[in-house]
Amino acid sequence: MPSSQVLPAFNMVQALNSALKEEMARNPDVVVMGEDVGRDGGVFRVTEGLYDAFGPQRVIDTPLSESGIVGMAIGMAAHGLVPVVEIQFMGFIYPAFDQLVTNAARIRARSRGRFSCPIVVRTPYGAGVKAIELHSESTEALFSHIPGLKVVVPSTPYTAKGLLVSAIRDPDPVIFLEPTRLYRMIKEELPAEEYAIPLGKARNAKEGNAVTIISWGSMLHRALKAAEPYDADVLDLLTLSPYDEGAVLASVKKTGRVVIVQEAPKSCGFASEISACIAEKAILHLRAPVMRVAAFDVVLPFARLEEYYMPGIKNIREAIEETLRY
Amino acid sequence: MPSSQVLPAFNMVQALNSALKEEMARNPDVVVMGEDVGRDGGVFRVTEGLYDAFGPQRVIDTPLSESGIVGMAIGMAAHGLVPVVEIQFMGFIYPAFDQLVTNAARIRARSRGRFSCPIVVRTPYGAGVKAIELHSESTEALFSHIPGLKVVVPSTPYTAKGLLVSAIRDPDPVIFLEPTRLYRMIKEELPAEEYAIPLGKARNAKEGNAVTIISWGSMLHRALKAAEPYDADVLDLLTLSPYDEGAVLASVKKTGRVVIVQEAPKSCGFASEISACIAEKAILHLRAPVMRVAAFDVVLPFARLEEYYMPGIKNIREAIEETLRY
Amino acid sequence: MPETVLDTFEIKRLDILDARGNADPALMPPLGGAEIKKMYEYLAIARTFDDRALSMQREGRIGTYASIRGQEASQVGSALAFDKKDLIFPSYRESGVFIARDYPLHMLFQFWSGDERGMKVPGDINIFPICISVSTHLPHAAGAAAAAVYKKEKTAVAAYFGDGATSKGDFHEGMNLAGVFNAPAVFICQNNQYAISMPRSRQTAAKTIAQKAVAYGFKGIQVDGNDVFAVYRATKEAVENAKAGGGPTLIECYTYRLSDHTTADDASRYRSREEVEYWLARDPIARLRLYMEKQGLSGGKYEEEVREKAESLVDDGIKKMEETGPAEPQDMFTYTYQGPTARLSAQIRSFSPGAV
Amino acid sequence: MPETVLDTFEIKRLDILDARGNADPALMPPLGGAEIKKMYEYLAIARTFDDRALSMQREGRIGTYASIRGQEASQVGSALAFDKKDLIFPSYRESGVFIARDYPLHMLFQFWSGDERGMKVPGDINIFPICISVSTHLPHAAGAAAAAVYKKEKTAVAAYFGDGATSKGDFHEGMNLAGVFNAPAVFICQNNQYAISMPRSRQTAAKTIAQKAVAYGFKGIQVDGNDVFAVYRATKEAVENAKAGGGPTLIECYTYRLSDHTTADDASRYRSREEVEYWLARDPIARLRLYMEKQGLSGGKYEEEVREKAESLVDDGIKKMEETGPAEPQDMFTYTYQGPTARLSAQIRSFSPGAV
Ligand SMILES: Cc1ncc(C[n+]2csc(CCOP(=O)(O)OP(=O)(O)O)c2C)c(N)n1
Ligand SMILES: Cc1ncc(C[n+]2csc(CCOP(=O)(O)OP(=O)(O)O)c2C)c(N)n1
Ligand SMILES: [Mg+2]
Ligand SMILES: [Mg+2]
Repeated sequence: MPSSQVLPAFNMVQALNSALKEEMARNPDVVVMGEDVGRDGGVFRVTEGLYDAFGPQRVIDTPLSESGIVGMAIGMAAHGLVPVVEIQFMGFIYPAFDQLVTNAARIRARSRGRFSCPIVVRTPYGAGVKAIELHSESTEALFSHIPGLKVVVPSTPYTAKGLLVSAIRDPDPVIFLEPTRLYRMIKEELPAEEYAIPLGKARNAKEGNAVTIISWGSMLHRALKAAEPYDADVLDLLTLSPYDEGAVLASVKKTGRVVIVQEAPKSCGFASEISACIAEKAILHLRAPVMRVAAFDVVLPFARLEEYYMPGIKNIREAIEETLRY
Repeated sequence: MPSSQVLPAFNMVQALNSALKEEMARNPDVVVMGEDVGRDGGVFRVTEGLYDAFGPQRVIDTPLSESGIVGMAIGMAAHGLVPVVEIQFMGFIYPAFDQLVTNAARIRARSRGRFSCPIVVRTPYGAGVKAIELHSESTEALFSHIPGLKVVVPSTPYTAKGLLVSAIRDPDPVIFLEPTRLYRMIKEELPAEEYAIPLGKARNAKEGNAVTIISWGSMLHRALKAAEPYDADVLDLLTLSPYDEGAVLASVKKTGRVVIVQEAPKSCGFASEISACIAEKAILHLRAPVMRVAAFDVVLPFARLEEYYMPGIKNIREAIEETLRY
Repeated sequence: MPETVLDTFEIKRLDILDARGNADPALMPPLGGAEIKKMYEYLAIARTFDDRALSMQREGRIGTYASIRGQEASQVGSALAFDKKDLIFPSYRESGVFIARDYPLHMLFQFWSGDERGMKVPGDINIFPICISVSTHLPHAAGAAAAAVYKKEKTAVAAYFGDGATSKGDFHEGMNLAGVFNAPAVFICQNNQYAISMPRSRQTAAKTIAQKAVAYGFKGIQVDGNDVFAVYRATKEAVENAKAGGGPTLIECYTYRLSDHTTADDASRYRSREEVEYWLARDPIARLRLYMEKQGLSGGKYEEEVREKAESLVDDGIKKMEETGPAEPQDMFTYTYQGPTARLSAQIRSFSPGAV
Repeated sequence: MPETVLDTFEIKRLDILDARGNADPALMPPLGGAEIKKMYEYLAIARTFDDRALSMQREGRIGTYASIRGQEASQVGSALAFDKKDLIFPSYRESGVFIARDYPLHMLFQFWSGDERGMKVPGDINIFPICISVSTHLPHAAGAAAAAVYKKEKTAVAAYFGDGATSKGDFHEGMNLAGVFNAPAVFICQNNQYAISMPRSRQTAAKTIAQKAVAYGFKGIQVDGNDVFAVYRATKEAVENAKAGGGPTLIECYTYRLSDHTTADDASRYRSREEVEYWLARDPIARLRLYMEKQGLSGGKYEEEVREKAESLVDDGIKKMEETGPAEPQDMFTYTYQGPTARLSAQIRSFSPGAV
């Protein structure tokens, strides 16, 4: 944290809130919109206080209409605003998938730059909070396959704030995935002054030489915990699209062993992309198979079984041990 | 082709049409539905003649309503029918993405088997026909990441018919992607008698020992062409979810070299999954990096530039040469 | 050639039972005393279930729960207008509908405790599992209704949803498709005035939900959702009309959610005490009780018996749910596909429940 | 408490100019001779453009094309009712709208020849690039209109779409949102009676498209879409109302697609010759011509001059398009993001246009 002056410790919700507040204060074109983001402050309270501070013109309570909300944001962006949309849970982003893929991602290309789409779509993401069905999705891989979109996943209050600031300032559409499990799990002191964390750069969360562990979001913390006994290099990707290929390859070249940890089902998950990148560009440096620790390829179970579904520390350690056996 | 008696040569459109006709004749619960599938016979004529043969109750012209069409099909399936939905182009499947991911894929799990969703969603897929925007999508990877869905891609008239028969008989939802470029490109004699090709099995399209080339759909043919001068083992995956891991690993273990060819943008495409599987389970057998030949991570250009975007034979050969250098 | 009028539309509202327990005899549906008592008992079970579910949640014995308090008449009154073989597509706020269909209470508790076995709907009950993603089940209802026609069954299909749900594309597509296919579907909107914090007036500029049916070429009607007779009558008519080939109906049950949106919500952040009190005075169950008293349907120990029966049913449900315990972890592999794929079989073999 | 009527709605239709070229003076919009001539000229350019695009497609000089024949009045009449700074969101069948906004014709040809540079909308023309995915641009229009209010501009926004488009969820969500935000949006439905092969009657059970506005709490009106004055008047009123804070309007232009859906379609598979002939007799351009003759607006060589001007404009467009040649292949990398990402930069370096 490159700061001397600090504020009281923030959890991720508060960090996000302060990013929104500051960017709204800096740029009058930034508006926040979504279901219950206004008077109610959002179901996780990320937008709390914004309605009172900026009024209903800039903190816009919308009808229950995900496709329409994202579609409106696209139109607003085309007309000069910078909308930050909240989708209540990632399980409800699918109705807006068409707008994101068909329009948000392509407006710049379709109009050869005459129009652009500087929107941010924020949504709580991931399991581990014992919620009901469709409140625990982690389908980041879908969005990461779409050229024209960017995909960002913070892992701490500090990164959440700095990345959201960058996402809002980014001239292209950003899917901003907030790990629900982390919303209130970690507190951190934040710099008092303005800061932004550039998109597209991974963070080294722990340095080591024996094995590279790559993760993002809520699994990063399990990966860190699992890595404790090892001389592991732990990479926190932060941006999934475009991801920091350079950081991945550099670490793999150093250690020769890789474990990638993702919460989503294994097949066609984001870990597969990282693994494929390594298999293509760093294979001569590998001393062990590239292991993916991921959820099973099953429909996400309800709360009572969700822990069995997600990768646990034991699974991660097993994978680390496996790579170290080579 | 395990048949002695043959019919006149079929192109893929005719092969699909005959699969539909035969399955409809065999099972009165099979219905076909979609935009313009009835009187008009479908924009590619895949459903031609069905309306006259089976009537408007079973060949259902629907309003322009992709989410509603798939949603209706889910309800029809829950009530005992076997709907085969046509989505006019893959670019218009996104409005139905929510229904597919949120409901079709989960009805069985959500109801613990009380209800199921034996629907097929067919759609023309892929570029190379100089169509207008959104008529050339190849986002198979998205669907392959969703547990509960199956994803099938035929590559010839013979496989198209046999796989569609299996898809219709499958008790779970199947996304059936029909490479538009191949609709009329290849003609093949088909067995006169009923046949089905099991889902989940890859096909060896060319045997060889020096390098494994893995592809599916329209790219399979470019891969075959590119492979001509080489002692290549060419695998046609046919089913992407669940894919034939056994066949992939067996071939890789034989050759030690792999090139995967996909039409879609590279990042998080289906090739990444295959590569990751190999990097995890067959790395000790590899003698070269696992190469992916794919489109660039750009918004799909319009017709006049599309050939620059898609992998060409030259690109595939370069990748083969590269793996052979090791 | 002046401006001409192509068509005119009237949106009506049906009220039968007033707040003092008087029913309009001209509109009163033909219900016998036993039927009215049955109605009342379901309402009582629904209220008891709801109360207990809320306290169970506070005690940490179940997860987040969506209360139906205030909406019991809308739910029970409408559900009872369907035949057993009619298929119902519910949302997450339909405990009263499940209860009126004799759904095992322990399974409802299971569902709300995060156990999908609660939605393994028994074979003799025709209700779809709870749909969490708002509005996505409306096209399902249109499809099931169309399938019933295809199969030449005399089956009606219902979809239940909230006022917020009417803003979604799938509301529109489901309603429009049902209209085009003249499907025997009844669309029942529980207009409880809020979608979480969003008041009905901010959900749509239309003054009623009922008038949205105009867009689909079929009938829409508003009923007093706290009036079990009006709800029942309107639904019964819609069901009969649907079965007679008359196509779909949209019914707007004008009611109020007396509790928070769910146990994770705090409604005091966005609505006034006075508003809630206004609606408390219009409690749908109290109103039926007054009617029954006036009609001599509830003398003696009746009230107490109903309460006891409701409590013991709910207690049994809780007991059974808590005795059942969680599902086997392996259970999560069983229902993704009909049989496990080869890939999944390998994953199952690698699974050790001792994980985490 | 009997059934009460909550609200009533009237759906009106506006006709001004009849098939014999007589305009209702009471309804005739205040257009001067020069303005009417301008209208006529745009109609002529639109017709000429369309004819030439169809033959260019047959000659393989452009790709699949969607003809507007028969819909010129609906498009030109409505587009001319907007100010230059108003923003229009078109679908793929709006050549007439582009033309009425003085969009460079060579760029339209470029678009239809598969060259996205045709949609690099010039800075002084306020039209969004063509939206291929049906209805998805309606929420954009709602958003842009809301943004105009936010920015305190007096700007109206238009969305153009077909009858088939009204079945999509995004039609509903866009209209509903525009209603809720009282946005200055005008929704212009080109009801050309078909969505590819699907007749309007199978698209929705509603008898008119106009009545769908009832669902959103704002005004809907049907106009004779082959009557350029009725289209102009209804649109002008909607634009003025929108700018005055009166919110959105839905305008159903009742017209007919005289050609195939696109050059890839064969309409004879699904509609009769008689039907087409009925509509041929109602040609929107011929009707205005009759009016102008009666009003003495088109004497002498006027007709010929208009035709010549239209032809030379279109010829120039074709020439310019064909001279321009295809874009540089590298162009496909330029517009995915504002600047290329690191990953994309590496891909650009690996790109050799000699591929295939
Ligand atoms: C598609 C979708 N978006 C958002 C949510 C989150 N959510 C759950 S309930 C609700 C409000 C629903 O309001 P309404 O339709 O009026 O039903 P009510 O809860 O009042 O019964 C929201 C926004 C959801 N479940 N589904
Ligand atoms: C979402 C979507 N689904 C399907 C299509 C394919 N398609 C192109 S035009 C069309 C019919 C549109 O009918 P209508 O809205 O009446 O417009 P028209 O073509 O008659 O102008 C269809 C189905 C599409 N472009 N977008
Ligand atoms: Mg509600
Ligand atoms: Mg049309």
